[in-house]
Amino acid sequence: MSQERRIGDVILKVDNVSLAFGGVKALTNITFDVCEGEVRSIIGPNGAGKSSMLNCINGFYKPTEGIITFKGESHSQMETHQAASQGIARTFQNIALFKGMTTLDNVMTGRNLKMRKNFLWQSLYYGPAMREELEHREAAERVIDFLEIESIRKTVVGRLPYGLQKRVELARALAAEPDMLLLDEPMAGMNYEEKEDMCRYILDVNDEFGTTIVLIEHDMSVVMDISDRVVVLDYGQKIADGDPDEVRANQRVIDAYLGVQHD
Amino acid sequence: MEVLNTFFIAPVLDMADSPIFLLEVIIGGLMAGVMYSLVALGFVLIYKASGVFNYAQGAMVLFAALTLVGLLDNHVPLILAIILTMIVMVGVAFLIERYMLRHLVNQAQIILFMATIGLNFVFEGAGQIAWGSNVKKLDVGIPENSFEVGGVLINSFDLFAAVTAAVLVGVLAIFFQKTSVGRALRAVADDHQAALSVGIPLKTIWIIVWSVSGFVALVAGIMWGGKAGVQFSLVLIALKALPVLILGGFESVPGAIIGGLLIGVFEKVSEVYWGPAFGGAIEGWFAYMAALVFLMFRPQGLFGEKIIERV
Amino acid sequence: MTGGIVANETANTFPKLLERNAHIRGKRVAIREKDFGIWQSWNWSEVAKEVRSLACGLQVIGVNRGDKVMVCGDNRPDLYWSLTAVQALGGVPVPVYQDSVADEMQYIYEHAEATFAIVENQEQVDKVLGIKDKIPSLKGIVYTDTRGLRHYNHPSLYDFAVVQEEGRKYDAANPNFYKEKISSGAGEDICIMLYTSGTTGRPKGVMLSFDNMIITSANCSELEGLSDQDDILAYLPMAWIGDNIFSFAQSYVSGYCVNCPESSETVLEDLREVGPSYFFAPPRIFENILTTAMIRIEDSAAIKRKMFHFFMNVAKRVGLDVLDSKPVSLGDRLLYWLGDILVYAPLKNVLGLSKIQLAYTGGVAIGPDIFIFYRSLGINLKQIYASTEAAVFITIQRDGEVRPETSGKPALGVELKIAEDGEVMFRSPGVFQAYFKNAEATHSTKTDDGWVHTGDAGFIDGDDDLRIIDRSNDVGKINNGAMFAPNFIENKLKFFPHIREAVTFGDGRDNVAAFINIDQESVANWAERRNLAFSGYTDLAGQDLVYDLIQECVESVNKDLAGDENLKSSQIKRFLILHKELDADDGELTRTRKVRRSVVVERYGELIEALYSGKTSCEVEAEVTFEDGRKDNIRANLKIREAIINGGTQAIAADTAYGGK
Amino acid sequence: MFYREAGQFKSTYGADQAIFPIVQDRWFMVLVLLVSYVVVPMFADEYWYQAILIPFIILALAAVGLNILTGYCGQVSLGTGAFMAVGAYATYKLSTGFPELNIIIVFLMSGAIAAAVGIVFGLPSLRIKGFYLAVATLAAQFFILWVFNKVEWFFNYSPSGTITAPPREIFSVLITGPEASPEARYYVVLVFLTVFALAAKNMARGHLGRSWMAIRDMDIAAEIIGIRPLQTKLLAFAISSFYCGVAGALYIFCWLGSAETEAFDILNISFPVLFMVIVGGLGSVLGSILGAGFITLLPIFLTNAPPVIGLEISTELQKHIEEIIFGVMIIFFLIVEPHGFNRLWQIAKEKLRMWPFPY
Repeated sequence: MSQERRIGDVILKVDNVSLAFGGVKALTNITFDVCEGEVRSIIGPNGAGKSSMLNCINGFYKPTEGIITFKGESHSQMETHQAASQGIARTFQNIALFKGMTTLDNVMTGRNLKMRKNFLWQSLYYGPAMREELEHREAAERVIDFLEIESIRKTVVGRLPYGLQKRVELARALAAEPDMLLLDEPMAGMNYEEKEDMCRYILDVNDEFGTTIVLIEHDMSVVMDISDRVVVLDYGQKIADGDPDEVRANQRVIDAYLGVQHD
Repeated sequence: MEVLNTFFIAPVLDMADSPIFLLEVIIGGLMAGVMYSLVALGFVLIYKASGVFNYAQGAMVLFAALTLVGLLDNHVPLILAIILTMIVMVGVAFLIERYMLRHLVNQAQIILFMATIGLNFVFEGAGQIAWGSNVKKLDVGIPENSFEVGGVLINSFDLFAAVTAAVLVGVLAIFFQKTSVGRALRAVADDHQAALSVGIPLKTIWIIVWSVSGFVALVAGIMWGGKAGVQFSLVLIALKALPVLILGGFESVPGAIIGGLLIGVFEKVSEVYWGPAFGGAIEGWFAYMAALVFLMFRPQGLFGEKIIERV
Repeated sequence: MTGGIVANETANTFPKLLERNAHIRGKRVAIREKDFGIWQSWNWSEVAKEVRSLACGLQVIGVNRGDKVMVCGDNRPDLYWSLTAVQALGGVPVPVYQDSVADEMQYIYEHAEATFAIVENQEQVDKVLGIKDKIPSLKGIVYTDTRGLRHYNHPSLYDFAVVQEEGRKYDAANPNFYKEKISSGAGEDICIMLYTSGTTGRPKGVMLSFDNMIITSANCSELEGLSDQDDILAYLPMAWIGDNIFSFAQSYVSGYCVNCPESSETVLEDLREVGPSYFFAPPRIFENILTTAMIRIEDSAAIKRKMFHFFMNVAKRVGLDVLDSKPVSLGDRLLYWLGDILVYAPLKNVLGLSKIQLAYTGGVAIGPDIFIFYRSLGINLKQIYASTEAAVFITIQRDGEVRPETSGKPALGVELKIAEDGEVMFRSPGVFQAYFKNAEATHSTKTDDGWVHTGDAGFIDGDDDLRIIDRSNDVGKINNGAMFAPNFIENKLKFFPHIREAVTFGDGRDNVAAFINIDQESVANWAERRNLAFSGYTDLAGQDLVYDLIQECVESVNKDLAGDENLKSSQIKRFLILHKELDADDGELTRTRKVRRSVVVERYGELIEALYSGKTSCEVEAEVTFEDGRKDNIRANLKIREAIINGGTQAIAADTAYGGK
Repeated sequence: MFYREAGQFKSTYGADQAIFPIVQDRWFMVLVLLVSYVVVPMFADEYWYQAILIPFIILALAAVGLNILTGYCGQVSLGTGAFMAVGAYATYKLSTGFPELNIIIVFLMSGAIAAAVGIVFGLPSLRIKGFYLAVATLAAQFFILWVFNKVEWFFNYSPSGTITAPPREIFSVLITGPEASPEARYYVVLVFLTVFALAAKNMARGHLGRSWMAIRDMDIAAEIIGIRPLQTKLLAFAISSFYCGVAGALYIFCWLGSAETEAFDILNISFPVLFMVIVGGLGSVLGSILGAGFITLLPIFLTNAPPVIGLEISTELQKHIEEIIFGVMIIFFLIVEPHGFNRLWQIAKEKLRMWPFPY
């Protein structure tokens, strides 16, 4: 019944990227690409360098070597905040919400990049600043509606349970209307039902907005069902890349995962 | 051109002109630096163990010195007076734990900081009510004469102070490294939960650490008070110690010591050689500026490690 | 007939009423929905435009006169518009319970010969697609929320917005179409079909005409003085006749505003935001609000709690008289005034009831304490006696004549009589046309001269007010010959906040026994206050202390029953607390939460026998359905308790054989 | 209890985002404004203006400014006194240098100069955080005051080293200097506080405020979603210093009349204003004002209390007792409500809204 999703050209290319922290190699010569509109997973046991990879993509870490090309623009070094303005949004493994702010404010913060009125207009509030604010409120409300977090709209996020905080974080990332969404273990610490919900949201986001999704998980089983292609990292090196079935059958992947505890 | 001359050439020429004098200035700076280290040490101890930026450290110095002077004025023998003062400081530590710290567990650091400013007022008020607010002379029998070593003039009081401070630092280092209480203190600094789980009562730790820093304050009080008289302005030496702290790091004992010495020397040298160029009275801010500039290039401080931020 | 209104030609259907409202009060807000964080609103002219384009669009996709169009989803403006749009085309909308399981739904779709379905979201679309192959008549499904449906490319699926867009084009090309269509509608046309779940047998499709709905609505509005200044919250299932009258028909007739909550979780919050002036809730909801309120009060500071109870006592003493404008002493008046400032007004405000001019409850009996509680706060809560077959109103309590135990006087235009066997019968402009495809049932319910059998036993008291005793089918006899009215006793039990549901047995038995369902929220809270540990519903229900608690309730009902000569044999001798909640998903309750006795008797026969056997416990295994449709078995060993029975009658003397007291 | 919220629903985002979305709050605010603009001037005398109202309002303005930096943006500053001094000395230089310039414009220009200085001293905030930054701001405090003390140009070479507010008028009413009537000065400072507090609230509830709070709550995450840390922090420094600068100008021109740098000392200004912010509540404009009220009134209350209850003590002793009580009160308050008056206010409001329920 489902229509074929449209998967476009390469949107992100990671070329020979290495990352080292004072002699410790976190990533070694990683190369892979992500196509527009696909759900791409990076998996691997704990400590395989998945988060480091994500941190390189969005400019939080500067790769020691290699080039990352996003939407045709190559850069080996970039400021952290630039990634956001180029259309990359992300969530974090250990929720990085602004705990003192409400759900709505957190989601609105995701749209900050798009808000341009300077502080003088803002200090007046009425007029252009208000118009801008209300426009973006509307957009934020659409995201809130999409992720079904209406009932916690005005709750301070610090008081929310874990699962909901994860959802708010996704909402904040989504509010930026990114071209590419990086999800760092979106299902970590969730029970089965919450994981199912999260999967549905991820697929819905991909469907509804055509957002390219790159996600990290160490639990293989969850991602296999929702990913188009999977990269497998182990000890900072790429050991496999391909569609879920190929990856599942790959001997190196099986070895890497053997003895690794799943939760 | 003239600016270049006043700020960069003339001072250097002055130094080269009289290396002995320069040495004297440096030694004087080291002496003063030891005192800064002493006060900074008080800060560091408390910060390490309880995460409190204790602004009242200066007031504790004043309070300890006032108490000592008050006892001496009432003809209590010196040794006994010191012991009694120490008992008072332990009592104070006990009260602080009981009525303040205990209720502020898990609060933001700025709240704790503000609370110690409140404490500062209490110390100031209480000390002066108890012992009056006139400038008092504190004479604990340290000779004040100067002597010469290889052409360098050294004040024996300063030397005594420096030696005392050095001894104190040594004792504290041993206390921290070798005794079980010391190890417990370090455990608390690293991780409150872990410390609790090995069965060390946090309260006790806090009382001990505040007592120790009360003791440090007493020593600092004797030294500063003996030199300049016991008066309200002793409170302000806390402000002297702050640049030391940002230079050396809030949590580093060696940082406090080396930082104190550095600041002391730097301050003296700059005052002597650059002071006139600025029109004098630069000691109020020069150390701050120096520490600030240093931090701009090395945000982790003297002994800190480069932080890798993770998300 | 006593008074009443007859609809005139220009306003005898809802599409015509909509045109009228758009004309005379076009700028007034007709409907609001909390969506995207604020109350989005549509005035009557906007609603008229929406409905018009939708009707034209439905015409385009092939909705014809007489077609049954299923409508399914939460209370949403676009679904209410769908009703009118379908009616405009001469079709018959059939609202369906949105939580129906596939079986129920399939039956209704088949029986109604559904041609189209207008549903809210992916969940409902999936359900309909799941049964589509078995419903040959079904031509198309329209969905209002596109989320998740982007990649469904089923040929018979239509996006609501697209349908409206097509409609606008069609309308532009055929400007007279809509006007002509709606002017061809007549008052006697069937305007809606509602399936009543019924406590026995398969659901029946009740067909109501425009005249039924409009005249009944108008009569009520006239009696109560409703106007377009009023506001109501639409939160009860659309498939229930009440919602259709309160949130649709009466709104069209009187022009008042209907407010749709954001989601089912936020109803209470939305109630507070809207502050409706007109409100209907079944007793269950009033009870829940009260229970929660009491639990919250118990958590407040002692002084506040004392103050609250003090003033609630004042209210209990004089509140009703104040509300009914009866003489009250100056001191009491002053106390009540003070209480209003300190307690009543803020309480009503927090509950969202402070603007209420008129509130109804009905469906089942409401506990007198609960009823009095609300009235004494100054809320004009009244009971109605209602039925789908009457387009809701049969009797309404009149202002100033409200007594908790009655159901009030006949509504305007309603005639009432008590049949010889004690059954209540009525005749009114609201009497339904027929059951769809069920002439037999129509005949047995409606006499040729238009009188309807309600199936309830009752009588008219000295003040001309109707009093309902019980479902007449359920009324039976205890072996000593005394009347046994199970609902009556069960209601008495259910008036206790700790008891959520009760089923009593006694017909053809020597004495009365009962199943009890505890109220989880209330009992759990009670248990927490006593530091009673429990792991879940089943565990809680089995605790001895909980049994003690329920026993008190049962014995207090017994004391009450003992006071009535006719009922003292109905005192409950033995009871047990069920290990699971009776549930509509398990078929034990109807969707309107009425007990399906036959199902219960069949499923728990073993337990009933144990109640009458003298055993002190009984092993049981039962199947429960979880929310996601999975099923599981629960095992439990249920205790059976004996309750003290008051007064020595023959019946009681007789059962000393069982070792009773 | 006084709230009747049922039925106050919002049908536009504008209404939903209003500063006071609840009708009763709006009325309360109107009442407060009415009291401060109409009722107070009817009853206040010279002492009230000079000892209580005017300093309270000026310090409240400074506290609002500091709260922008410390409360909203999370950057602790101990340099408030210095930024106020910049405002004061700038006003002095501008108003004596250009006597024809409208004094209000001079105030605003001085604020802008303070903002520029604030930006310079905010630069370290990119690399230094927390207490390290707080101590670093002390560098600004000591350095700036030293400059004003040393460089005679700043006080027009007056032999006493003080700056004195020249008399200036607006709408032909004298508002600065010793000759100005207390009412006029009261109205000037009150208008400044009203307008600036509103502006602060407006900034705080817009995307600017959210950027600040994001930096405060989690700077890394903020940066990753595209907030530029340096710009955001510097803007907070600038705006905060602007507020402090204007407050500093008013401090001399509408209150003290003349002063030396000592008036802006760390103990006279920086700590007390920080107290106001903490006691009032971090991240709250209203809290800043309440905190300012508490910190200004407490010493006055402590000074006046003993004679009222008939206690005769020496001024010396009384001063120290005041110190102790002040310190104890601060500690007590921090223990009881570390989130300040604002939180107390919120709790009280919530209680009233939920009355008679506890939650």
